[in-house]
Amino acid sequence: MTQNTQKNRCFLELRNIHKRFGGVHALRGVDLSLEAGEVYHLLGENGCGKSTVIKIMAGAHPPSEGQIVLDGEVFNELTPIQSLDFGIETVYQDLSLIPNLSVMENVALGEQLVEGHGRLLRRIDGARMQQTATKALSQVDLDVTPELMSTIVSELPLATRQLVAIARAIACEARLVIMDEPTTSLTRREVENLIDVVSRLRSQNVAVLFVTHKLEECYRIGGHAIVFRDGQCVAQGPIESYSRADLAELMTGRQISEKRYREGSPSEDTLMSLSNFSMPGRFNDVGFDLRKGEVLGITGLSDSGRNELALAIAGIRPAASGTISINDKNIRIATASDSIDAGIAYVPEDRLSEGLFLSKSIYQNEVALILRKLAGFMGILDMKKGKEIAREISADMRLNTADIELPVSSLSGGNQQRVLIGRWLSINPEILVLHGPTVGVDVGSKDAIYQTIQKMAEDGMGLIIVSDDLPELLQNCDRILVMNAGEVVSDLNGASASEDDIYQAMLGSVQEGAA
Amino acid sequence: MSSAGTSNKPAPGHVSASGQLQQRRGLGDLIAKKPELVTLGLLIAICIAVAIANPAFLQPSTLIDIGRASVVTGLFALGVFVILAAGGIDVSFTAIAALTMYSITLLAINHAPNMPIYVVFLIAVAGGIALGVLNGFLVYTLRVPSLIVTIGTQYLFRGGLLAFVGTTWIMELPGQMGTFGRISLLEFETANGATVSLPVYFLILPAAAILTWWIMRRTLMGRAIFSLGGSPDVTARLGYNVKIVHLFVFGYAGALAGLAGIVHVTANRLANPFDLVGTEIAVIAAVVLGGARITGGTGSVIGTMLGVLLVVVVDNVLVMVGIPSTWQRVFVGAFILLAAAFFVTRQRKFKPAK
Amino acid sequence: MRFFDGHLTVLIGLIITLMTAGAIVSDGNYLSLFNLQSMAGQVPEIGLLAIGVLLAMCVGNGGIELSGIALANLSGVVAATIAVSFFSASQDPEIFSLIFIVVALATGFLGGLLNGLLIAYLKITAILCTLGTQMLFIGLAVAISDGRSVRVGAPGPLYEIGNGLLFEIPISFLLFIGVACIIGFVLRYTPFGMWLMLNGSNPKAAEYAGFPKNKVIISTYTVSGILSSLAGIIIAARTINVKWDYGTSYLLVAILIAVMAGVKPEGGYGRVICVVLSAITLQMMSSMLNFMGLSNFIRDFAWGALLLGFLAIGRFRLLDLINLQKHAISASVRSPHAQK
Amino acid sequence: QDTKSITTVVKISGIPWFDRMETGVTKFAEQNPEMDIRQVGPATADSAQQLQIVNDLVATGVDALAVVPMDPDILEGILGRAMDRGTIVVTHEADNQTNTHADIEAFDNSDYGAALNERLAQCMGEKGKWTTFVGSLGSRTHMQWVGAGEENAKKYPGMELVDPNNESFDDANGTYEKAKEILRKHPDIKGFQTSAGNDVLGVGRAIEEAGLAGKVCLVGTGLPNPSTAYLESGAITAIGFWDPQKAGMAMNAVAKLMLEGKEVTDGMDLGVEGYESVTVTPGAGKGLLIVGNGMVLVDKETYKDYLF
Ligand SMILES: Nc1ncnc2c1ncn2[C@@H]1O[C@H](COP(=O)(O)OP(=O)(O)OP(=O)(O)O)[C@@H](O)[C@H]1O
Ligand SMILES: Nc1ncnc2c1ncn2[C@@H]1O[C@H](COP(=O)(O)OP(=O)(O)OP(=O)(O)O)[C@@H](O)[C@H]1O
Ligand SMILES: [Mg+2]
Ligand SMILES: [Mg+2]
Repeated sequence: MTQNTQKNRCFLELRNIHKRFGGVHALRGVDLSLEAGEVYHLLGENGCGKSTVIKIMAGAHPPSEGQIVLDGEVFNELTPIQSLDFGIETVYQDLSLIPNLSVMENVALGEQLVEGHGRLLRRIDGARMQQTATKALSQVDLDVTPELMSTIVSELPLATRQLVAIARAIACEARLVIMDEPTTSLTRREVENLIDVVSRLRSQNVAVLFVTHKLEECYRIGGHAIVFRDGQCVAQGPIESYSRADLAELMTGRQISEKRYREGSPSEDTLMSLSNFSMPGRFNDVGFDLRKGEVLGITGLSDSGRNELALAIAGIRPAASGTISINDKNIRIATASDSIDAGIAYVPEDRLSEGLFLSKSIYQNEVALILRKLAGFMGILDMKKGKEIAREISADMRLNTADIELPVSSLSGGNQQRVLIGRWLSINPEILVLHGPTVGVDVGSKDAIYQTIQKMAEDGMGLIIVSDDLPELLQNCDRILVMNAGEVVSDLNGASASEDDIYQAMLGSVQEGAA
Repeated sequence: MSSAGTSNKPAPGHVSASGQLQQRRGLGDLIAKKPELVTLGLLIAICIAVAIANPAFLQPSTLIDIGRASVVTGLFALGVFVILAAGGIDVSFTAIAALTMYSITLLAINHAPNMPIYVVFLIAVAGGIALGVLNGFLVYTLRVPSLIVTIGTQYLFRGGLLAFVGTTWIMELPGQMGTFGRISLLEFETANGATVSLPVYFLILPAAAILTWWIMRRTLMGRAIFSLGGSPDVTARLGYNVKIVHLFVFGYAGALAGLAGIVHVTANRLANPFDLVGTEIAVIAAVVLGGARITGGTGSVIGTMLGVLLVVVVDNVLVMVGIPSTWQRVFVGAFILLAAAFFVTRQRKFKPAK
Repeated sequence: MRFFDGHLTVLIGLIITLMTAGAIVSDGNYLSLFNLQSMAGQVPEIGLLAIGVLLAMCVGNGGIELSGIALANLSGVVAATIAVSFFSASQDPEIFSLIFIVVALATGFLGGLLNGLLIAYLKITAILCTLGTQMLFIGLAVAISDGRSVRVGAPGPLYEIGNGLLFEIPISFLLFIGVACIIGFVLRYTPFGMWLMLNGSNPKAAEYAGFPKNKVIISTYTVSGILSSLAGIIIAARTINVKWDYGTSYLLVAILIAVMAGVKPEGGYGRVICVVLSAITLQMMSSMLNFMGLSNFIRDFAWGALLLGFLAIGRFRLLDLINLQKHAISASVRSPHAQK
Repeated sequence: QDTKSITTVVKISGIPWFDRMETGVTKFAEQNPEMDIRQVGPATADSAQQLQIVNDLVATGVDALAVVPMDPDILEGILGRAMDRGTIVVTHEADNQTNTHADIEAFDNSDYGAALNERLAQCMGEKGKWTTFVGSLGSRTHMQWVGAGEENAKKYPGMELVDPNNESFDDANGTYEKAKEILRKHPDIKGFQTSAGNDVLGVGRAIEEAGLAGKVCLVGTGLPNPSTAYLESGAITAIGFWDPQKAGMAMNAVAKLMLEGKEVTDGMDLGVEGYESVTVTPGAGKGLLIVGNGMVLVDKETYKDYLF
């Protein structure tokens, strides 16, 4: 068992894996083999089974059929501890951090757990935990302070949490690190760093399985592409051998072109006007106008205050001071319903926890905002009308099911996002604020969502897209506001700006400060 | 190795993580992190108020009486705390205590009147573990909230006890069980000639508290329990054996309940199968007043003990303060609400936004 | 939401089984009109409290209602004290009954409102809050009545509510069914009901969707309080007296009924019809055991076993044998473009 | 349908008091093999549970009910309906019950309360602080007893009642805590008069542990068997009670008489010890109030005659 004979030999193999969830056949005979020191990109649209296959390798789900081969040993299913013992470390799509434990415990407890083969009645070695955590956290470029180590994970911003999740995966001596969409809420800087981490892992002969919807990241990292469609593996090969269009076609089975979606132009009429908007410590003296039919992008680093600004407009965490007027009428936004009454719709970033009523039907999710309007005689809901509206929305949003009585939890990510956007369209808003509208959404669904955005703009709606997906902003916006340290530092033209321009603006003051 | 390449580059990640941390230090942060401070504050405030209302409160025997009265509730509360930390809730522990204490007393009377006291305790703990593990097993395999399962088992255990084991009181405790309750740790005489004694069984509470603290803070099991309370799915995914954690948590609470049952019997000098059941909600309230959230994943042993003290003290000063019987319940109810409100508002003010 | 879901089917099955078994063990006496009436007369008070528990659980936020029976008794005590001191039950039965009912409902309203305000605005955990108000309500009832029972007497209309029959059915039972229908209807067909359930299923999303969250929580507990006072009225009417410690065992029984009816304690789901049936099931079971002359401890044991049995049925999908359609989720939902 | 049935419904089943009553019911059943005689009771001390049982029994068509109401008032409705149905209703410990054919009391409640207090006063040397315990404030008989006790104590100007009417909920442990607190608050307290069956056990334990046995007096309702240890140590001065066995038999005897259509008259002998010559007066309602002569007051010297 020398290093040499191990190297470049396949050490993990999936054979004819099937997975069914009730009636859903999520994986339909997947065969895969992974080699040490390679980087794999698992590509595919929402709901094609990427996360599922990962969970099977990690032992989080048993396969319904098929085998898993680890170093020649055949298993019908794995337990998480077997998988970890073998050296498979996973950054799950939902991060899978324990919200109420400290950063240090999250990062470094796994090591001691695996070492005892899952035995729980063991004393914790505190010093060792500290050491492991320090090493792993500094590898993902986090500033390791005692405060950070003892902070409870749920108190961290999403981006830091994501880094902590990555740190956990590399804390142990892993043989395979799986990352399921690890970059969704990372800024470009952090993504760069992650790419460093990946190449370092590769150089240590660790295999990396990378899932993302951001194709440019895949090309930057290089390696093998594995394309899934509909629970099956449809293509494999060096990623360089596929063009973007090839990949998109393989994933969706259709042709999708990369283009600028924004064609129309906004009208002259000011729809909403914001001035002196402030929340101490978060954002400061923000002001801008939004015109009818305009698509306005807002971006910035994770701590730039863009999120708070969006939440303030939506009335969820209202601003401390400042005025907002719509159609030249001053309005007061203290709660979410104030904002809804004023015609502002806000599609939140985290659709699972902030947006959807997962266990409830599509119908109930779609009409959640218009219940008052649906109430007729004696406050009784007009169910027939409600269902009609829900059906209309589903059709408009091109939901791929006709049965609006199904629970939203049975839909895949992209479809869930459409349900959510559809809900907000039900109030015919004048202004639609989309926060990360395509986070974790695949190419196919993205296309549909962008087309909807443009159509709404043409209908005279004012749209604000808060996002750090720069291509998304460039493809869709008339103007892009860049925030930094709580202030709007730049107002760029969407048609003429480049990613680099935006990036410069985002980093602007930080670089000055560092220089 | 990594730091050489990255440390001199500007890293926004640093700024956001540590900058945020600095903002929230100070008193508020302390209270958010250590909610038991609120409990302590309340406890002190009450003691001061009572002492002003009736200086007779300030005598050593008060302390001893309160210590003694805390033992059974305290043992229960430790079990509840562990279960709450794991994200569950238990209302069957009083029934477990009643079932084990009564069956064992019966067993001892009928078959082994001279059973040494430590064997009695061992059997009680074993019985408690068995019933608790049954709870844990049901909660795990049925995958329903433990509140529901334990409502069911409470009826099952208590109904079983009274229907099949017996209902008659046992007044004459067998051998050592009878004497154990009277052994005192320290004893002194007050001015009017009354003896005040702290019984030996009091020691069981601090011992159990320290053991619980050690398990929760120093072992992987403790971390697994908190993880389970924070996020059960993730805990399973990270390789913790969730089934074992369930069995452990409920088994441990069962063990403490068994222990509490025997203490109750020996202290009371009679085994009454009707006792204990009905006090469970008050115990849960004590734990919650000690800073554990009912939704799981939080809490501390010290907080739990303070919560128990708070409840016991309030219960033991009503006559002292001179509140007439008719108004005592109004007073306790209002106190629970005020304490809870105070607690929540203090906590909420400093809760992080995310 | 399909009408015949698992819980409903099992409950109906159980009721039929109990009727058959009861008829067998009692030579048909169990199905005599008198006994059916007697059982029907016993269901409403606990049934109303269980619906209160359902509402509190469904609205989420860790909702639970422990103060129900205490509030029921307080309503009765307050109403009786006030009514008795101004009117005579035998001389002005109508006005006496009216005053009694109005005061009781008002007390229930205020008590529920207090719960709602404390939970919505002070954000006190429901279990702590209702435990505190439970003590408070009991305490007030004791203080008002000096711990004694307060005699209501048998003023015509009120007595009828507790003991009268309409078409051979106890009026209290009809009242209970009527109220259950209204609550069921409101939950299903009004914005309030939808808000309540959606809020229970994801409170954060409800906040983002701008639901009048606090109003919903407050209304929920207020309605629950009113249901408690209705139970209090029925108790007073049935027993001609009110006392602060009536029904102390109802606390857990009401939760038991709700849970057996499939109400999700974490919020967002529960059906009133199932609660009604579940209350009836428990009543029939305990009456049957009384008919057989079995000890009441066996009844507790049987309730526990029944609840756990229910959970096992739900867990292991034993119902799929009866109810196949439920899991037939079409495979087409999988991926947006799967078919193209 | 010749076998007539009498069912005795007690407050709670399983506790010593009503277990003792059950021995009486069983004895009566043995003496009357032609009748169907049983005793039942709820699992928890809750009047609602008892109400349910009575409801179901009435529905089964039982011929006579002998009820010891948890709360007489709560049962008024159903007992009234039972009587309308032709069921014979006999009660015990409920001299204010209106809907009953006959209520049977072992003794006059005021006499009993006064007797307990008199014994206490004797022990206390007719002076000093004393307090009272009741099962709950709503318990009518308990309140009557302590009321009569208070009245009696007025004879002795040296006796000072402090913090009266503590609720024990018949829970020995809770009573113990309360008694401790009272001993702390009033170090010079001299006497306790208690009402519920377990109160003497809780207070007795508190007195004994404080080493005050013999120095502080305790007189209350209790059963001899459970109280043995405390009577011996002197922590309990004296206990008063009536024999539930006899009360159970008396209730059933009256029920039987009424089922047979016979009348119960003043001075009649029910054939049960302590009820050899009962006083019969009109009760609170249309029924009779039958009072026996069953009071027992025992102390260290005499309790052995009544071991149960
Ligand atoms: N626990 C589950 N229960 C039922 N269905 C599930 C479950 N998990 C996944 N599915 C279904 O299995 C299919 C594959 O899901 P999976 O999460 O693997 O997709 P994915 O490729 O990771 O999509 P995304 O890009 O949105 O993350 C989807 O149709 C999904 O709805
Ligand atoms: N009310 C608050 N109290 C304390 N800290 C807060 C509060 N609101 C925000 N923060 C912290 O301020 C920092 C900036 O928050 P912000 O939400 O702008 O980051 P973000 O852009 O959302 O990050 P991500 O992209 O990960 O979501 C974060 O560290 C956040 O946790
Ligand atoms: Mg996925
Ligand atoms: Mg963000």
